[in-house]
Amino acid sequence: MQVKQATLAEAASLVSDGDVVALQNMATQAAPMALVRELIRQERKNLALVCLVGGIAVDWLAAAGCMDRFIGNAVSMEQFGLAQRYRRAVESGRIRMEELSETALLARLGAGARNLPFLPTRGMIGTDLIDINENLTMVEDPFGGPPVVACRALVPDVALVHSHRADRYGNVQYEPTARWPDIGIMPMAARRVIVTTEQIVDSDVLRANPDRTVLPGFIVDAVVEVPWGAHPTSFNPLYGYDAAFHLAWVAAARSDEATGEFLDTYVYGPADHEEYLDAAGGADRMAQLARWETG
Amino acid sequence: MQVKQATLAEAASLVSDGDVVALQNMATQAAPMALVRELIRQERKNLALVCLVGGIAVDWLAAAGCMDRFIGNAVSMEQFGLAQRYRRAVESGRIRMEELSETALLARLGAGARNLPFLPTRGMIGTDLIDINENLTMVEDPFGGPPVVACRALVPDVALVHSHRADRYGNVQYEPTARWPDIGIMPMAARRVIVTTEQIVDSDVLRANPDRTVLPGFIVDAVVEVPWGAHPTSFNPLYGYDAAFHLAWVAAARSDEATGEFLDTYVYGPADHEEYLDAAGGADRMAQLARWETG
Amino acid sequence: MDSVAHLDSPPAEDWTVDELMIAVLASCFTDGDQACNGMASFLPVAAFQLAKLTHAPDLIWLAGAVGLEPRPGPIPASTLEAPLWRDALMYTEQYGDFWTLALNGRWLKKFCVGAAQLDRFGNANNSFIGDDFHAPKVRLPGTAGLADMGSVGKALYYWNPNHNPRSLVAEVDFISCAGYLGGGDERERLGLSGGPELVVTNLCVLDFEPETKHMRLRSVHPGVTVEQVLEATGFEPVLPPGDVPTTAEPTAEQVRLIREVIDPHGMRRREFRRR
Amino acid sequence: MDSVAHLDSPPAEDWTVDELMIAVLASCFTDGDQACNGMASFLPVAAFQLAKLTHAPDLIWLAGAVGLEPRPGPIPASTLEAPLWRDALMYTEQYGDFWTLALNGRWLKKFCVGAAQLDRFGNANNSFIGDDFHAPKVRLPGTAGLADMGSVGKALYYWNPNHNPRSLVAEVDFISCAGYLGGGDERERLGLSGGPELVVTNLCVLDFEPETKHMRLRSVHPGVTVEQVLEATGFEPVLPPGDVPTTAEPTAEQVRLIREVIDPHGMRRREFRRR
Repeated sequence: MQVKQATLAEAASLVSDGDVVALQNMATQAAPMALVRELIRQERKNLALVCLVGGIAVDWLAAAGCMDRFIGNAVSMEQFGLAQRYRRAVESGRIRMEELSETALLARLGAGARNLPFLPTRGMIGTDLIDINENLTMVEDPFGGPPVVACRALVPDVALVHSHRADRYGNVQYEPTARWPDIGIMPMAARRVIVTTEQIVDSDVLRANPDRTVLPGFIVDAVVEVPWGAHPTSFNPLYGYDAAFHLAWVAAARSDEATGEFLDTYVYGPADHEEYLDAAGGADRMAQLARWETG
Repeated sequence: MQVKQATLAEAASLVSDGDVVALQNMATQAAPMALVRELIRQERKNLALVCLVGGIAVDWLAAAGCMDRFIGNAVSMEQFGLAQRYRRAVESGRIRMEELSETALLARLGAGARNLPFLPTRGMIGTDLIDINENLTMVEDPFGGPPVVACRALVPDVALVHSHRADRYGNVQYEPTARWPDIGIMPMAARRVIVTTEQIVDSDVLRANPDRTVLPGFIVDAVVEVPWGAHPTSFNPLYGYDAAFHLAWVAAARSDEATGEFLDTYVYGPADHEEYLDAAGGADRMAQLARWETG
Repeated sequence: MDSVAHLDSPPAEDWTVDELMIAVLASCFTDGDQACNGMASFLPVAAFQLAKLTHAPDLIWLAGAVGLEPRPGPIPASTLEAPLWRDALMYTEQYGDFWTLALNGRWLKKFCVGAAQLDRFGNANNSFIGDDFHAPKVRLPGTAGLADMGSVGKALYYWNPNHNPRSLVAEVDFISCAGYLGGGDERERLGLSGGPELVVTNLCVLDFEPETKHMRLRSVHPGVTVEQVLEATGFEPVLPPGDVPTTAEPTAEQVRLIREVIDPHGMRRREFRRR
Repeated sequence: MDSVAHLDSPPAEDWTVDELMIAVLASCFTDGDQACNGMASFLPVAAFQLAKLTHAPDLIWLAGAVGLEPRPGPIPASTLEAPLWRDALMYTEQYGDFWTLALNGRWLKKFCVGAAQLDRFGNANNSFIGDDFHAPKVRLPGTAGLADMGSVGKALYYWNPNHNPRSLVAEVDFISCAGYLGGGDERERLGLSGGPELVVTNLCVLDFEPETKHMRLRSVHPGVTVEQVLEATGFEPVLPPGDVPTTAEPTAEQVRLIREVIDPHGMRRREFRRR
């Protein structure tokens, strides 16, 4: 098998300006945050982000001016409220949003992954979401049943996901936990796949639980070992979301100045992931989050 | 939660003459054989069997005159050759076959499960399988891409599956092993679901590995404890297929008389599952199969 | 609201409106139903648990649309994070399992909806406030699964802890969840089954008039006047003939369960604080 | 066939045709390819393993379309049962994982096909022999995944251990796997990429003439005459200009690996015995 192990910088360089980037993220969960910070440091521009529910990752990318499009279900940090920098960027027209229902996003990605021109859904019928979206259109059932909404195939340029463990060949494992569709469908739909992982292990470790392997190495372009790589989002069962960190961001996001300072402290400033973790509270804070002491 | 535990006879009585029956089976693997034998004993008629790859189960149902239709990918016992009783029934016109590619069968069942009128596939284009099948038709891509094959939704009346363990509420678990789509999609597509299981356990046993639970109890109508319930097919990792038993059937299937004797010995004769296991070699034979000594 | 009346418990002496709203939502779910919740859904999560602890022990809860029948501790700060589905019987993978179950039509037939904007025909909007989708006055989080649930035959139960003329409007700026659309039989004509059933707010309970599908005042909460409701509503709801009934108070046992067992940390009140 | 020529091993002194066919199939798979197998596919399974042990160590094998990169023991009696994918790195769920990977187009680009009937344009039939689908002379097992693989851009490698006029026919009774259909550009005109590449039989190797897409004799196995091939074929294959080349013999090392490491139990010969 081909070795896919890389550094964060090497991996992030596989993302180009203007790319459509499928980003694993569910509100406060499971975002490949170390990669997101690296993309911001490398000053990517004009990215289109594809998320189920984008959280702080999308708010940061919007604040840093890295994105001009969002394709997905929602952007929200749940208990921490709306993503204010993202929201203002949309309201000012700097970011264009393609709002899709969950089944529509999954249909668009599923069609992209399976090389089908479209997949149908019965969701959204009657809403205003269909007419304003050129990637959605009503089609008749050729068998005389009810019409459905055809969802055009979406093939992201690159998918970014975080995982519990992987080998250096890019075979990726997930611990038993909630498995959101983005880990399954985004990498199969995207042209390139970048995986960060809590731990690089020997392939024999994967062979002990082949049912936990979620991605075969041959579809992965780069795998990077990044412990606590999802911080400040949660990565169950290993650690919870960092509530204090999220609240600090929400406070900073109120003003451009505080936003800049926050990004300097946590994104631009730290020379590497270790320095980021130190800035974020270091080993003691991570140990608290591992005990789900999130406050 | 509602208790779903039942006897084989009670469970089989949920299947009516003429039903479309989705049957878990992959050549020599994982068929709910105890249920199949009970259906034959109860003399069900005019069943339509839906299988990915039907094996000895389909050959028996054909031999016993229980079925007049087959919808699926193939009927084969792999190393043990064609299912001869089924084959002759098709050749004589007594059984009508709807032959589908794998993606077409999965699309038909997937559409049935998701209450969609159809799902598309790109398989089969150019073959003769499309024109002869009223449940398949070419449709244009509304977005101007290539045409696809629309596969009409299939909603079986009942799905029959075997499993490693379940609780009495019908929550069903699978051990880590090859997971064929029939365990996932057939029960969700079917109007009724009957599950046989190697072992009924306390719900707490399931809670220890929630990632191994494949069916929620609320979609299951009946669950029956049947150890060795897939014999003579394999049920990995617990036991292998019974090669000697398959070979004996292949030999018997050559003549009507020997076929009748074989079914008397193994299907009509035994009063219950325990007697069947005794007829099939009892505990010693099962212990060999548990060691994958299949010959 | 009758299905909790059987509870052998007197009305609570001191209840708060969050507890009353939870009791009303709980009464909408019965044995044989399956219920699921999304993000920031403290009132529905409390209601499902209250129903299971009282009149509907066989109600099935798919916590966060992920964890089947968990052993819930006190409601955590998030209704979409792992602590909510502790000790689940099954993790439903969202694409292959959850949405298949939800779209099938035989299961998960009821869905609780929180909407930023809700109009007189039960159409909801979580997309944006304003008149241009691409230059909105206020960008809302997005509709996500709600845009599906409104169109696939679910009975929709809206909850709104902040009943005011901005959240209950004559017409939503954008339909991101299909209610009765233009009213009457328009929803039916599109082939859509199900639809809005009830709206539970901090002031009253509303349902929908069967013919016109226009929102109708069903009961006002104790201490709330019809006038207060009308003032707080961006349109004129249909009024029932005669006096407007008063919403049943939660029972002492319901309030005890909510305060001591289900939500001792008072997460449910966050939905109100957020306003 | 050249890609094995680099092997620093002399031709085998005693090889059998099953071993030669395995060596030819192995030469079709290289590093960077992913290969999978279905039921009763002893020759392809042996070929994948031979390729991995010789010229293509980075060939990825998805055993039985289920087990990723297993640690294979001797080939078992079934190529679709668990012993084949012992110690796999991943179990690919067939619906969500395998078929998504197969349909995507970037992976699993080559597929080995065993067909009961194969015609001059590389169309295959595993459905039935006769002229009426619903009253066949002989009902064959069914096409299953093959009916997909023929239409989704795969390069198809046919193997046939029993080259005779009934298995290699002018026109199949029923197209259950799309080859070049009527020949020429008919496959292209349907928007189908990929298609039949090679046919490896117990007598010879055939490919397809680029313009007409008609089957063409590429090489005859050592000891087999062109006349024998023509007699055993239900149509006239295109003949190459000049002398027909002779298929390269398997090397001594290839034969040793097949006999001692890959298939010590001789399962590969079952495909021939079955005739």
